[in-house]
Amino acid sequence: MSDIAIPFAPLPRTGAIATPAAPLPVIPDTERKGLTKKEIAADHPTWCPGCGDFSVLALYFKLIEKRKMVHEKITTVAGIGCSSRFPYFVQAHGVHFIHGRALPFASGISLSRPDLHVFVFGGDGDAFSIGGNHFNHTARKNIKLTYCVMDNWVYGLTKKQTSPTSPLGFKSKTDQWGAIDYPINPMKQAIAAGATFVARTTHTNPNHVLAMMEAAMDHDGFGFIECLSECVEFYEGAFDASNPRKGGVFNTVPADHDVTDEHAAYKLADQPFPGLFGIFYKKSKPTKNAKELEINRAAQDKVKGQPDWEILKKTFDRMK
Amino acid sequence: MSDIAIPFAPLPRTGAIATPAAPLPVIPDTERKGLTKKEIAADHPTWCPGCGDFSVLALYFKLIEKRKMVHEKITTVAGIGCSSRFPYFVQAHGVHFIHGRALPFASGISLSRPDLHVFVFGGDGDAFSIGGNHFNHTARKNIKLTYCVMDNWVYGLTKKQTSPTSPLGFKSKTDQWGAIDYPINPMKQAIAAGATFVARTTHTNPNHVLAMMEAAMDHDGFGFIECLSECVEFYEGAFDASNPRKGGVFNTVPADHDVTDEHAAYKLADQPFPGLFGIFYKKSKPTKNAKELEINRAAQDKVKGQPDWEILKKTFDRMK
Amino acid sequence: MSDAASTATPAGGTPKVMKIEEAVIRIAGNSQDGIQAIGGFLARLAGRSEQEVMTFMTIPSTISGGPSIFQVRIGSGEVLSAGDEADMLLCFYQHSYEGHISSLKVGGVVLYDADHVTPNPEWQELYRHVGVHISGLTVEAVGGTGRDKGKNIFALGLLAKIFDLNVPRLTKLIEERFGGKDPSIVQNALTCFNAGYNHSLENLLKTYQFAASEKKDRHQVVMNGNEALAYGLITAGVRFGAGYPITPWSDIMEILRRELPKYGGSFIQCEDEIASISMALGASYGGRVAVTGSSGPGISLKTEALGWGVMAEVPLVIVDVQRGGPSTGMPTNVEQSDLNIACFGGHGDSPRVVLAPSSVEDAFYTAIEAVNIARKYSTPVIILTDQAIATRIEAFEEPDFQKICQDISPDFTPVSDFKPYDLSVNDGITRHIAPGTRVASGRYPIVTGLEHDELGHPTGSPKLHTQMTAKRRNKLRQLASDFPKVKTYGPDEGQILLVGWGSSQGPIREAVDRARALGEAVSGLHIKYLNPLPNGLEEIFRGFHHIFVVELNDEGLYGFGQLATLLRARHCDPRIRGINKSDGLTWKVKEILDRARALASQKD
Amino acid sequence: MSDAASTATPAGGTPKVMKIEEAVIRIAGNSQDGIQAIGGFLARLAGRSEQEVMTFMTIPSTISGGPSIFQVRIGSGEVLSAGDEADMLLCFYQHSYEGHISSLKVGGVVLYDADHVTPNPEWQELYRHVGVHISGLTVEAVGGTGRDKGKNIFALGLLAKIFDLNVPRLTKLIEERFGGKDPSIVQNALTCFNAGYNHSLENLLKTYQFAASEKKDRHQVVMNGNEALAYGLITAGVRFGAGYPITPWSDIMEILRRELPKYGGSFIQCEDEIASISMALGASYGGRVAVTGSSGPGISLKTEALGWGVMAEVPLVIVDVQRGGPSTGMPTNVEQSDLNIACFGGHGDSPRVVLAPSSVEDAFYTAIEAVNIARKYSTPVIILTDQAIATRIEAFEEPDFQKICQDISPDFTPVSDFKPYDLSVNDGITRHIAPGTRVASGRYPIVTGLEHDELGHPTGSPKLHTQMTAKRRNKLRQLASDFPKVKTYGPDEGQILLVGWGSSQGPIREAVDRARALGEAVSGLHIKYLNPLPNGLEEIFRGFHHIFVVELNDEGLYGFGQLATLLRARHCDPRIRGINKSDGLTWKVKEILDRARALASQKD
Ligand SMILES: Cc1ncc(C[n+]2csc(CCOP(=O)(O)OP(=O)(O)O)c2C)c(N)n1
Ligand SMILES: Cc1ncc(C[n+]2csc(CCOP(=O)(O)OP(=O)(O)O)c2C)c(N)n1
Ligand code: SF4
Ligand code: SF4
Ligand SMILES: [Mg+2]
Ligand SMILES: [Mg+2]
Repeated sequence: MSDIAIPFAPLPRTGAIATPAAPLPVIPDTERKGLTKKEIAADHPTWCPGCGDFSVLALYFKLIEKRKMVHEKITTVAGIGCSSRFPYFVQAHGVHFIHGRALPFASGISLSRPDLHVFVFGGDGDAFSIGGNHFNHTARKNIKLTYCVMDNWVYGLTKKQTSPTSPLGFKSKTDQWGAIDYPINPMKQAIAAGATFVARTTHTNPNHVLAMMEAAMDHDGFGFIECLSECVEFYEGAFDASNPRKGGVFNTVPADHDVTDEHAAYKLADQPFPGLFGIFYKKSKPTKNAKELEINRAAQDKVKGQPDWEILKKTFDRMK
Repeated sequence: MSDIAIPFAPLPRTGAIATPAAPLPVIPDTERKGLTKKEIAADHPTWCPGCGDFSVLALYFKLIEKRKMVHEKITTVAGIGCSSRFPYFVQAHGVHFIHGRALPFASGISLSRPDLHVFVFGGDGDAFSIGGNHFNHTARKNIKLTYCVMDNWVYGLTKKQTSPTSPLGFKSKTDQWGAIDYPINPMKQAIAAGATFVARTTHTNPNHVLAMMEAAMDHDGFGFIECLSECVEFYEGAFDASNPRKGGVFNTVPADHDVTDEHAAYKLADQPFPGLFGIFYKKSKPTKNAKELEINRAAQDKVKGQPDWEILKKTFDRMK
Repeated sequence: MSDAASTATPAGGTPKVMKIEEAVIRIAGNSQDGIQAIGGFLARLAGRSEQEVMTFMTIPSTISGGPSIFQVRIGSGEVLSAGDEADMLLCFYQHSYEGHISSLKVGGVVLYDADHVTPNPEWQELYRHVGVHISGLTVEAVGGTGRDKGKNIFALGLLAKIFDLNVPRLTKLIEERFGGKDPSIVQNALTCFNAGYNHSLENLLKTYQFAASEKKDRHQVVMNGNEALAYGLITAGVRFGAGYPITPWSDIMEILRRELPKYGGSFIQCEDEIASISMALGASYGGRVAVTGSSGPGISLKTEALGWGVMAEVPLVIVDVQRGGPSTGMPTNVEQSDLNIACFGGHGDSPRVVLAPSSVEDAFYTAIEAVNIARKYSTPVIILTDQAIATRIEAFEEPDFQKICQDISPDFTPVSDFKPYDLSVNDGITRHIAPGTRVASGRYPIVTGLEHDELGHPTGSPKLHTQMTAKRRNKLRQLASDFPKVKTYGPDEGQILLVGWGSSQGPIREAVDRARALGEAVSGLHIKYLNPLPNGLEEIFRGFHHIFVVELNDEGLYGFGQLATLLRARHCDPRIRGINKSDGLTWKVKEILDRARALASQKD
Repeated sequence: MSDAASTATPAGGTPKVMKIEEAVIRIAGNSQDGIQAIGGFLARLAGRSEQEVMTFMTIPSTISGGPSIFQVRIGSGEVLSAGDEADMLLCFYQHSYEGHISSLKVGGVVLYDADHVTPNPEWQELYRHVGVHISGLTVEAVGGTGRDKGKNIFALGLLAKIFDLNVPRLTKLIEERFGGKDPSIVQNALTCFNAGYNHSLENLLKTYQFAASEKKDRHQVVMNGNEALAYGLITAGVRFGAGYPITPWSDIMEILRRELPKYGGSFIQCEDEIASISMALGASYGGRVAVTGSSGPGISLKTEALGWGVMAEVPLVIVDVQRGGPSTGMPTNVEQSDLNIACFGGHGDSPRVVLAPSSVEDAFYTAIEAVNIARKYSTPVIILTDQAIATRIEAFEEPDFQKICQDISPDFTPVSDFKPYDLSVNDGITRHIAPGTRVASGRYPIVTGLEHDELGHPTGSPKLHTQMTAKRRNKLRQLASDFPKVKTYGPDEGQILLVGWGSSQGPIREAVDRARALGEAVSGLHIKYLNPLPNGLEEIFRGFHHIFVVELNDEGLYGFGQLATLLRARHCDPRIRGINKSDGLTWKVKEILDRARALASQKD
């Protein structure tokens, strides 16, 4: 049966893209000036007027401007939900994946494209209900990316069902008498899972949100931010107690808190709502990205200088 | 279009079972004498000689004998894995479900059959890899059942791949150079998820295993036991350090440990292997079973005494 | 309005009443204006007046709401679809006016809010325009709070006058709807309604009156397809369910979550679709058929566990409310593209039952049928409904609950000895005993997804795998022979046979009626049982020159849709061809006829 | 041994050498005795001797090991299957002897371990029995440690003598295999081998010698189908993969995990199958086609994300190593029952590509083809291999790596403006740019699972849904027109056409050869491209009276298998009938011919 031919010749590498008019010059990063909001804003968000997600988006824009990100390297990934519509509103490479699986998808980018820093946005249901297991495993493996969960304590897109973060008693379409399942504690889950950067913020405090985004982005590893983001349509006022402008209090993590102390961090997460805001936990630990790279280096040292076809040939020689 | 007939008449209720010869008498529980090992043992286990799972099975038999369980009410559920073959070896009602989903299946029984106490057995991969999210949500909802994870730090049935509990450096077929992903900590994950009974034991200490099984079974809620169970085929000696007969140490949870103290429990889980054995955490909290029952009572009070068809008719009257 | 539209009356003169058989009214505005409410009232009124009614609506894609329509068709005779063209267009904004004028019959009436819409002179030639300052008048009526909330009820009043609707009944409906909350709300509503009703329409010269429809022997109920399906399950005796939210399946789970407790049951919201089907299977194993369901992506996630149900032969009802696919696709549009996954979803040979309801009423009874099939054949049964049935409102005869309500609670009578997968039982069908059932022999069954022997223990035997595979397949062949005989709609001989399934039954029947009226030899064949297919279809096919399978799915790689594929494979009849579309909308009767005629005139 | 078996030589006299074309040797014992190793050595030796070879083995269902067989067929001519009947049975235990004697050709040789097997007098009439104290002699040879470890190598020595095998080569293979570890191990092995080789078989009167096979122009490599597939992917340029363990898919991921780093790539073990396909899709989006795969239940779990790949039109290779289903089914048996899920798995209309390799060598090249199709048509491609190909060992010509090795690394050349879902591009095929590619216009694409416009932004437009659905379908129609023309095996006219796919190609070809040898007009048609199907099959069908689709899956509700269903649906040819079985075993040539003859003699 050795009369086998391969009917489908490989595409030329450029075949991967629509043949561009004339190839364009690559602009060295040094010559970039930061992007303007106008350049980075895409569709007008379809969110309800007043939705907390607007501020998270605005602050992502700010982050991009402030950190002078290279336009074509911005990569935004999301699952499904109101909050997950995020990538459509950012004028850059983006992916709208499926419900609950944004993290493994983003991990695929992160692990195969060390030159990019991936941002993942999504909702509480996406992250902690259907996506809960991916959250734990991405955290424990410490895969380098930034994950911002826009927590509104409810399922928005599907119109008001109980979410894993809905507090007891919350009246939703699936708990007409009020929620009865004990909500999860995102901070505790992240810490116990082994996340190396765990922070909490709220959409009503722009500077704080931006600070957390910057810190998470600068963290070499899995950076998780729980950002309270009010759903004015189905859970109005949910976070008033955390909003000074609504008579609430915005307390930050005490200055003397040791962010590398797992138990202290876990304890901070005990406080009843509105709880504390800021970085609960931060530890530097080799990322999976780095560990995989190490394995590659070791493996490649053994075959130094050989072209791929030669490595394959040698392998097959051993199967004669 | 109201000429609709229903071609398939309902089966008589007894239609659900193969017509028995002559209906047999029901034996009142009081007249039962405990089952003998002979009565409760089914197929000879297909496990490798020396596999730790044998002792877990033997102790389940002991539990059944000791607690004089009613034969037909014993219900054993498992996912997929060596350990998950468990139900075949128990001469009682049992289910061999699919990989990682034993908990939701068992929850379906628990929530619809308050007269039964369901035991779930499975492996570390089944529980914490593919099944990790179900573990967290069953725990937080505090669904009444007993879950014994037979942790051998490896995938046995599929012949030696890295499991979420494999320690760093463990050489497996998927980590020829040794595992690089930080393992999960089952105790911490369970506690953070909100489990109300969290215990740890090892197959080499029969009395302790039995004690933990009894305690878990007596706990009104989600009872989780991590039981170290050696895979002699693919991870021989993994647990020697916890086995006095192999020069190891078996340290139990300090007598003064307050099992209702979440933080203390979480801290206990910090100890390096072999760590501690016993009940880390135990808290009594209304189960989901109880809360659902409450909702039913409230709802049924409103329709007291009405047959189902009448309730339906009244509902439809409102849609005229 | 069958005939009204034709007789254009001269300007001037006094209003005259005219009898009509039916009317199609399209209400266009923004979802926030509660236009669905107007439609709802009209539908319920029709129901109470023993008229037939069918509605159709579009849902804005943004959560914040937006342009949306609600179309209601009311008739004294049988109403089969929501209607291709409207007799009257009620529009609140310029965009509603411009966006929907084309859906109006030439000569039809445009009733517009003069505060927001400026008529287009050209269109005034084609359609009769009636402007009313709906917003302004509403504000006035409720006492100038400045907000025009309630203009939908004002418009309802206008329609009540125009169509000479039963005001006492409408008033009652309004009271029922707004009752409970603080009385001022009901008051405002009624004020708006009366303001609209009493607003003189001097420039509209005709009032329409529905011909009396023949008396129905039972009262009519009015609801949408998701409600009908949910209550059908309860009537069938289902007392446990588990699910995860997704549009348009969600309301079924919301209804069951709210209603089941009254019957001692419960519905659990799980962390995902896999947990839901697993939990439902657990409850079914517990002794009583349970339900799970979803739409689109959620259905794909359930296929692994579904396969376990097939292998273990555990009864289960799975509801698939189809929407536009693939992937996240078009969540608020209709499509019939899940037939493949319903019949073949999951690895390995895993035969299961698939049924599709054809209307809101049928959804109610199909639910009962599904439960009974699941129990009788100890198998998972998929109910393949869709977004169109889910969201449209219909009136149908109230079921006789006392007669049809089922008790399917488990039976724990001890048995002497028992083998669930007994190969020797004469009907060849697996039966399970629920945990709690004593087996005197002391040999207890295991329920499993591995290939197994008669007691449910694993086997590697080629012979057993062959026998058990046949057992799982043959019970469905037996089911097929138990199906009621399929009949054509219209004569069983002719030129064209329009084959359809699910929600397209109405439009297809209407297409047949229309074609027949024009003397064309067109008949319809509705297939409710999709897997297994009913026997004897070849005889029916023999009576026709052309067999066109009308489906809301893609024509596929080879030029025909999903049901057509099943029929061609089974019957190897090349005359079976497809009429397909994937635009996310229900069939217009005209589309079906045009496509059928064109295809018939083509060579095969 | 074609001809040896016939000539039964009289007892007494001196051993004589006899030339043979091929031999089928079945080794039966316990998996712990390393019988697979014997087979492995024979296979690799055959490879080095430029003979054709094919093996077949059974895996015990318990982890602790147990009864197991390894059958190897070595031939100077083309070897198409592992052989129906054995020429020689080597058995270590009574259970191996009794369990497998029936698989031996009458007149064949039983070589048994006299320490464990007592021959049955009746059988001694039918088969030539040769007893050797294998266990005892092994213990002796290695110096009475009391353990008979190494008896497999001793037996290999016996076979080497009986079949006059190339001892230097075998010695080398043994050294390679046991080298590295401490030298005593190699020593023991060689001692056992020589002991066996030098053991005099006075009572066996014949030594067999393989006729020289015609010189191959390239060296042969020997491996199983999972290895071939894995290395094919690397050759194609794949550098990233993600998966979750499951039998028999696992070794592919284990090989890739071990090998990819040498090429700067990596393979990630994920928490489940959903995460794996999602991660692979992420890497594909990153610019380079990635791979995921599974078997049985794991494939069902991947269908939701697969649908996203179809909708978003992202290239991906998905390997499905089929095993017995449904559900957990029969993990270590073969079945071709995943064709349905491969073609139709997932909700909605989601066209994807499906290819099936027919042999170990074909698995290697199919992997490359799959990658190239995935890139060229920007689509997920499913490789439908199975447990039989996965586990059997074959020898094939070493590929010319320098010629076929591919570089498919992404291209980041900036573009002026870009629309991934451009409806106007003349080839109608979607192209993606990887993140990191600058778009001068400043308008960047979104890759999405919602129905979308040309830039990938969500749309509710009926027109766009229609156009995009057609776009996703038409590119596969175009692919079908690019397929190489299908040819029959044997004359393109005759009585019976045996149609098959995947691993049954060998047995079918052998069946054709046998039938032809007997003057029966039987030909074969192998279909490698299963979705879309190649065009022009009807012409081939026209040349035959009977068209039988031979599949390792169930006959289904209507009496034919999964490929037969596709073919009947497309071609509406009632002569297309099914020859199916679900016993978890590969086809015996005899089974195929018997079934085909029987069916042909039936009326359709
Ligand atoms: C597999 C699957 N299941 C369910 C859905 C339906 N669905 C879409 S978004 C969503 C949850 C939305 O809640 P959240 O993640 O909190 O996002 P939010 O809308 O609140 O921002 C659900 C259940 C889906 N699209 N896919
Ligand atoms: C959906 C699915 N994925 C993968 C598998 C293959 N599989 C069977 S058992 C198993 C893991 C076994 O490990 P563990 O759960 O720790 O049990 P053990 O065998 O170690 O007792 C896997 C991956 C499967 N059967 N189903
Ligand atoms: S529904 Fe809630 S979360 Fe969604 S857009 Fe509206 S306000 Fe935001
Ligand atoms: S492989 Fe390991 S876990 Fe499985 S039976 Fe053998 S020893 Fe036990
Ligand atoms: Mg939310
Ligand atoms: Mg394990």
